[in-house]
Amino acid sequence: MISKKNPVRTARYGMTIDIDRCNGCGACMVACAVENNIPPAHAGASDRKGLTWIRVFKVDNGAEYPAKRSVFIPVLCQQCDKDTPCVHVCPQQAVDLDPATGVVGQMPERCLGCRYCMAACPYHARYFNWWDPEWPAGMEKTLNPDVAPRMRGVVEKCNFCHGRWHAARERAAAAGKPNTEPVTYTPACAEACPTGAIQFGDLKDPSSAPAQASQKPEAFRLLEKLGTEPKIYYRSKREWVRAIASAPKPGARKEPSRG
Amino acid sequence: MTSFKPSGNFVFLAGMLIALGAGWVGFPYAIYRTRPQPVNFSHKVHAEKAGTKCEDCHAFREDGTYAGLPTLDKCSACHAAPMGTTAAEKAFIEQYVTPNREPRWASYARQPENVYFSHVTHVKTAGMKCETCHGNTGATDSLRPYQEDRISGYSRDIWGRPLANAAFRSEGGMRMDDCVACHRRQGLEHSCLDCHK
Amino acid sequence: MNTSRRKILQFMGGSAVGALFTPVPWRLITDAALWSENWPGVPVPVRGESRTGFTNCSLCTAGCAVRARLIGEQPVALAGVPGHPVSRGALCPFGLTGHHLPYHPARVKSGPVKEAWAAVADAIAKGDRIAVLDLRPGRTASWTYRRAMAAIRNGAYIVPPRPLGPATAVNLAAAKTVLSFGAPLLEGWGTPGNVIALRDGFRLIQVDAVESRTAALADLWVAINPGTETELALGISNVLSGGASGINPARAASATGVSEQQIAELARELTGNGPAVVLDAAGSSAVLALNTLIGAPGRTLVTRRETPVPEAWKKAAPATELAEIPERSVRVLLIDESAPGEYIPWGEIRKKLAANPVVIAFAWSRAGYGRYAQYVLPAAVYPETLEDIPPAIDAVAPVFRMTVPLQAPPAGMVNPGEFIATATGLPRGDALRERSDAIHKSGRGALAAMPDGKLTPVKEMKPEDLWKALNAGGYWMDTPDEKAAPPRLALAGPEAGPVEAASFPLVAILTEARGSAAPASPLMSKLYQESNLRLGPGRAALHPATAKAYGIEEGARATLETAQGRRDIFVILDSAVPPGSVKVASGPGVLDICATGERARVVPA
Amino acid sequence: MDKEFIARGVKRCSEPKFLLWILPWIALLAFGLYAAALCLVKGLNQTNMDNRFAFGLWIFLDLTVIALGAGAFFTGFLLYILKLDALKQVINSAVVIGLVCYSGAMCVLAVDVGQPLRAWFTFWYPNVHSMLTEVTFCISCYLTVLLVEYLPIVLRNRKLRQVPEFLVFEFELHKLIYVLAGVGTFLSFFHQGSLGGLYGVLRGRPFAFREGLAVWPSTFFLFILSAAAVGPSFILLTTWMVEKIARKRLVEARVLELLGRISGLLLGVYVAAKSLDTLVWIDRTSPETGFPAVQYYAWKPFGTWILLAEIVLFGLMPALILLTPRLRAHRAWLVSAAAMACAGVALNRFVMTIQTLAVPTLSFDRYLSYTPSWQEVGTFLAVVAYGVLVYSFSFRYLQIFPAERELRVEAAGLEHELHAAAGR
Repeated sequence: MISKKNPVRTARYGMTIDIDRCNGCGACMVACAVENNIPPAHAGASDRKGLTWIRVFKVDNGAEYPAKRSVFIPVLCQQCDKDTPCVHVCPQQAVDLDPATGVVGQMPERCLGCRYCMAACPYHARYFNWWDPEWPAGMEKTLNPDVAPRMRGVVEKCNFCHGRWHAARERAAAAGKPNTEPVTYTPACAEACPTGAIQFGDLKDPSSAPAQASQKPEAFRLLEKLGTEPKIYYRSKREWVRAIASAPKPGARKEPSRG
Repeated sequence: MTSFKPSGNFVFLAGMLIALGAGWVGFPYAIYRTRPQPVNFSHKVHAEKAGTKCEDCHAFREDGTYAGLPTLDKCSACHAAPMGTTAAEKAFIEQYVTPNREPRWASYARQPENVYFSHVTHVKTAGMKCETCHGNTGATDSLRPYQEDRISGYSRDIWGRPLANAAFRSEGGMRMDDCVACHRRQGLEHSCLDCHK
Repeated sequence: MNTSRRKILQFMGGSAVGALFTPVPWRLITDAALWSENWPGVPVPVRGESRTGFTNCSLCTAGCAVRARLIGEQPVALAGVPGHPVSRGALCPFGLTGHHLPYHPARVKSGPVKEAWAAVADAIAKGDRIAVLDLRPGRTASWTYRRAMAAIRNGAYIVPPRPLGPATAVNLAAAKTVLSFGAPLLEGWGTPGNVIALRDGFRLIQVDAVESRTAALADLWVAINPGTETELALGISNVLSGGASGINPARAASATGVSEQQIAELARELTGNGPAVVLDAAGSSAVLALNTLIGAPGRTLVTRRETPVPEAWKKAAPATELAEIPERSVRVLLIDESAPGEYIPWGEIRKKLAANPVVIAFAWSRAGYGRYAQYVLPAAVYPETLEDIPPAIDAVAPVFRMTVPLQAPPAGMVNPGEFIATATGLPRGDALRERSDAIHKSGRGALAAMPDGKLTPVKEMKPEDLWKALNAGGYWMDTPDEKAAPPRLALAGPEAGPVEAASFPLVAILTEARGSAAPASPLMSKLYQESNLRLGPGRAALHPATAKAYGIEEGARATLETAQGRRDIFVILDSAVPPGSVKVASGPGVLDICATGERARVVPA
Repeated sequence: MDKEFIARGVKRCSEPKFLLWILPWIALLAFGLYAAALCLVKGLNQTNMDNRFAFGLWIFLDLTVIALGAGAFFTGFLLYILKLDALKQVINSAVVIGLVCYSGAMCVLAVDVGQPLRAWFTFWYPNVHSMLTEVTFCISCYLTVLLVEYLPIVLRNRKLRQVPEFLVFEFELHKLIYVLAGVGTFLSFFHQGSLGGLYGVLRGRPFAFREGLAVWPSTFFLFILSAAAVGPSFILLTTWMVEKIARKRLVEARVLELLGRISGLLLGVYVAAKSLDTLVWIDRTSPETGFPAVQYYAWKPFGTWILLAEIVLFGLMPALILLTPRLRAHRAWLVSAAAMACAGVALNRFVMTIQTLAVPTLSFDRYLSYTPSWQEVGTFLAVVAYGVLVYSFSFRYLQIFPAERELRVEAAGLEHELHAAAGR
């Protein structure tokens, strides 16, 4: 909770992702992995055992050619703001919702790897370290010192590049700015997106790009009806794409195709 | 011949006492590995004679990050040639300055990899004194030996409450408990990720 | 005293109870937990001062501007430069992970330099036919090779086929319609930042057998039967030329699976709405010939002036395309694959080699021609290298930018340019600096300087300022040449001969028709394995039905066979791959044996 | 050889025979322990679980085993609190079964977590809002209660009785039994409930999510009911099996029937409650989260049949059988009904754990399938073997069935009279 005694500027960091602009290049996934010291996929890793804090899915409208259309949907932790499913299930307070930033934080060092939070997350945005992290000889030199590598047996997830948030706050402090000033920074995925599809900012600040984009009629959120107030907004002008936000329809889609 | 026949309770008690003794007297020492500092450095002398302040050697970088322990060139600036005639001084010059070899200081305050700590926010924004966390290190005349836990490898200053009757106690506080306590008092306890990365 | 079993039990019981009231058990479980927080095997990142460096990415000809974060001397993160006038802050996944390449497991660390040197010296003395194969023409190093080959008695300078002609650029800005035959227009073609910026200006029609990422985002996706691009092109050209050329649309329709109306419609679109251009991934002449029919040369296909070159360099060997080299003529072949370039199937190169040839590859990884060369000499790799980057296909004006080292190369690396220059006795000199001065002398164009990409006319700069700026990641660009003669398309590329369908029932579709030999960062496995966005190296995708017919299951090992040869692959199932075809991730091994449209078969291992 | 360990007046098979019986189980245990060790040393990559199927065989096993083990607390409750003295004949057996089930579950959980070394954090930094915290606390507390309940049974062993202190200790303990039973009941009610809550609270998984009564989702109470209902059935089942294997009568028929009746009664209540809950869920809870309930059952193979099987076939049917005195009197009917009841609860736990994860939540998800790796199965088998062994030893050396002796004497007496009759 934010105390009266020592007020800090509270933000609600969020994103809008313009699906109509995403060309599925995967730059966000790779930039995220570089920033957050995520190792190359283990030889035994399938697409269900890997660590992809942000993962781009190719989704089609289920129709046959020529009606078939596909879009790319980057899915990361949706940073649910209300009744956050993963927060209250964790038995030992390894997950919390930061009142100052609205970021759902995961503490690998506190986590015992029970994976209850993964069962709780409807977005499958939480990932388990099935192996100890491994880099080819020498490549560990390229690790980012602002993020601690995780050990085997714990859960991890996107935290809006909290290392960058720390750095930004430190720069502000060095410049003599007080706690009450906003901390502005850009997570790796938003920075890397070549088409500018991913926009990051403070949803509480009406002038911020995501705050404005989230008000647009074409904006939607995944599984909004669950009532968890996710802070990732998606945008598309196409009706069938917006329908993706709702619950699955059996038989609507064949086995998904690869890009 | 008569032989001493201890009663069951006596044997039980004996075992209990031995265990207690070992646990309270022996263990607190056994659990720590001690490493001497490479150089017999006196903060006191530097503070008084040379009149240096903490931040003269333990400086911030332009971007606000904290440089931590000074590197050899910082020392060599003054100690190119021996200043004074103490044995420590002589040894320092011979072993490090002349061959230009970095001393392998053992940092009492080095936090584990998963901890994020920003000096600038604490010193500049919050206006805290070095002593608040680092105790009187700045006034000591010699560096106390560095001790680390044999199992976790954590410096004694950053983890674990001082076990009873262990000679050593560090003033100030660089343990998680100390951080949490202060952040609570200040009402700045928001999230694990405030201090962890 | 005599000790009975009971006494021992009592003693142990006592000490157990006692121990519970000491710190021991509690401290031990705490420490065990702490130990698990950073146990062996989890690397600890090096801490240190963080600084920013700039360079240009040399992993492809786009040469995107790069802002690097370095800890000490080690780059730990790469990003684009938002203010940049051309690359506009874009950086592809390969570029983002470029700093991993120096640590790639496949890296070549040492090689038989002396032996190679001796072999070359001997050949020069004997006057044998020596050739340099430059997979990345248009660099300053390329000029060095040409001068070197001119300096010796019997040298030749070989470049890969250039179907659009030596200095042709695609002027996307002028194009209103782009008809792309499988060209990965939105997947890293040309300069991604530039293409994205111009995307809204043209209508994109993508002809693709599979719904590629470009097809998914195109305004119109025309799905055709795999390997029938040529037929479609001929059909269109027949409509355009009013029956004068090509094949009649009905035949084209039956072959390609694209309806006659649609073929006519495509033809109309190419001429109907303003300037258009036709691109082809495979560079087949039948397809590119459409450009002449729609009058693209001079409007959407323009000639790019050469970046200024010192007078002294003009005595240089001509650039010869591999096809024009007589067979079995080359005695010593030097292949420069230090910087990733195009990959030519080894079979085509081998044809040109004389009896007991000497092949020397300058390579940073063993993945490329190193597999065939006698001598593999270790070369530095981006971001260790210092050299300029050839202009991209969509750069209409001359450009000059260098990739500058972000970190020092390991000891024992060979610089191919220096090696060849010294071997052939060229005067010593800093070619890049000379080029920079030549640019300054021309007084043309402006320089976009890092970090913000602010433009300064060259006229207002001193030579050393220009040189300094270029070494700081600066980007020099000229203005387009208005009066340049329209390019002449070199449309004499060999068409693949028909292979009987009986023994090779499948049609191969390569993910990149002309892939480069350079392996990517191991981190790309995130895209390859853990998402379905790209096909991983050595993988091939089959339609579930096709796979069933051959009794192949998801994840099975198999061999891909064509008339050229065979290669082990790893099969995955994908309903998006048309039945009767196999989608193969391109890479040296695959490119050696097949191209898109080639007949192939998959045999379970 | 081990004669002096075996209780007076009861007959046990010869040592070699006993050895022959336990050897295969020991082998199985060894294999299972190896599998578990692999998971601990190399990590959970040894299993076939993944990010999407974060829970697998083990969690399903734990939930089932703990439900079946509920007999321990519930029998204790009936015997000591509600004074159904007839159940004295099975209470010891119930305690052993409970102990086996709970300790087994705990061991599996220790393997199931990625960082066992940190498992104790739950006690040190508990998140009081988490159902899992509730489960962990209650189960570990109740396990200690079970141990204390088990101790007197051990101490009453013929050989150990010779130590006077033990006898005193056992006597003292026995005075506590009512307290223990009370505490045990309380704890069990709680963790059985929180095990249900575990899934009921998953707002993000509309298939499992249930609305709350007070602070707990409805599944909380359903789990308590189902566990209480199936506990006696499981004791009935095991007792019957032991009688078959040991080829003796151990308890009077009326006790088994009593167990059956209790089981049937509670099962009936449970089925009613469950049906009501399901209706509310189909009609309101699920649709409100945007998930029409029908779609869950459109994903093959888990069609509506699974719902029917759970409620009608394995719920209503056994309940009716057990509630019909005539059928109950038939051993075959009684036992098979009990078996069905157990199967029903197992199925319910399966649906809650496995199907919940298999059903997609995002519209571009796939319906997932998962097959446990041999390491997972091995660990599971280890628990089974461990259970059988503990029970076998307890049965051989401890007085699991107090009535056994009387029944034997009775039988012997009968025989004697027959002989006498023949003599005349």
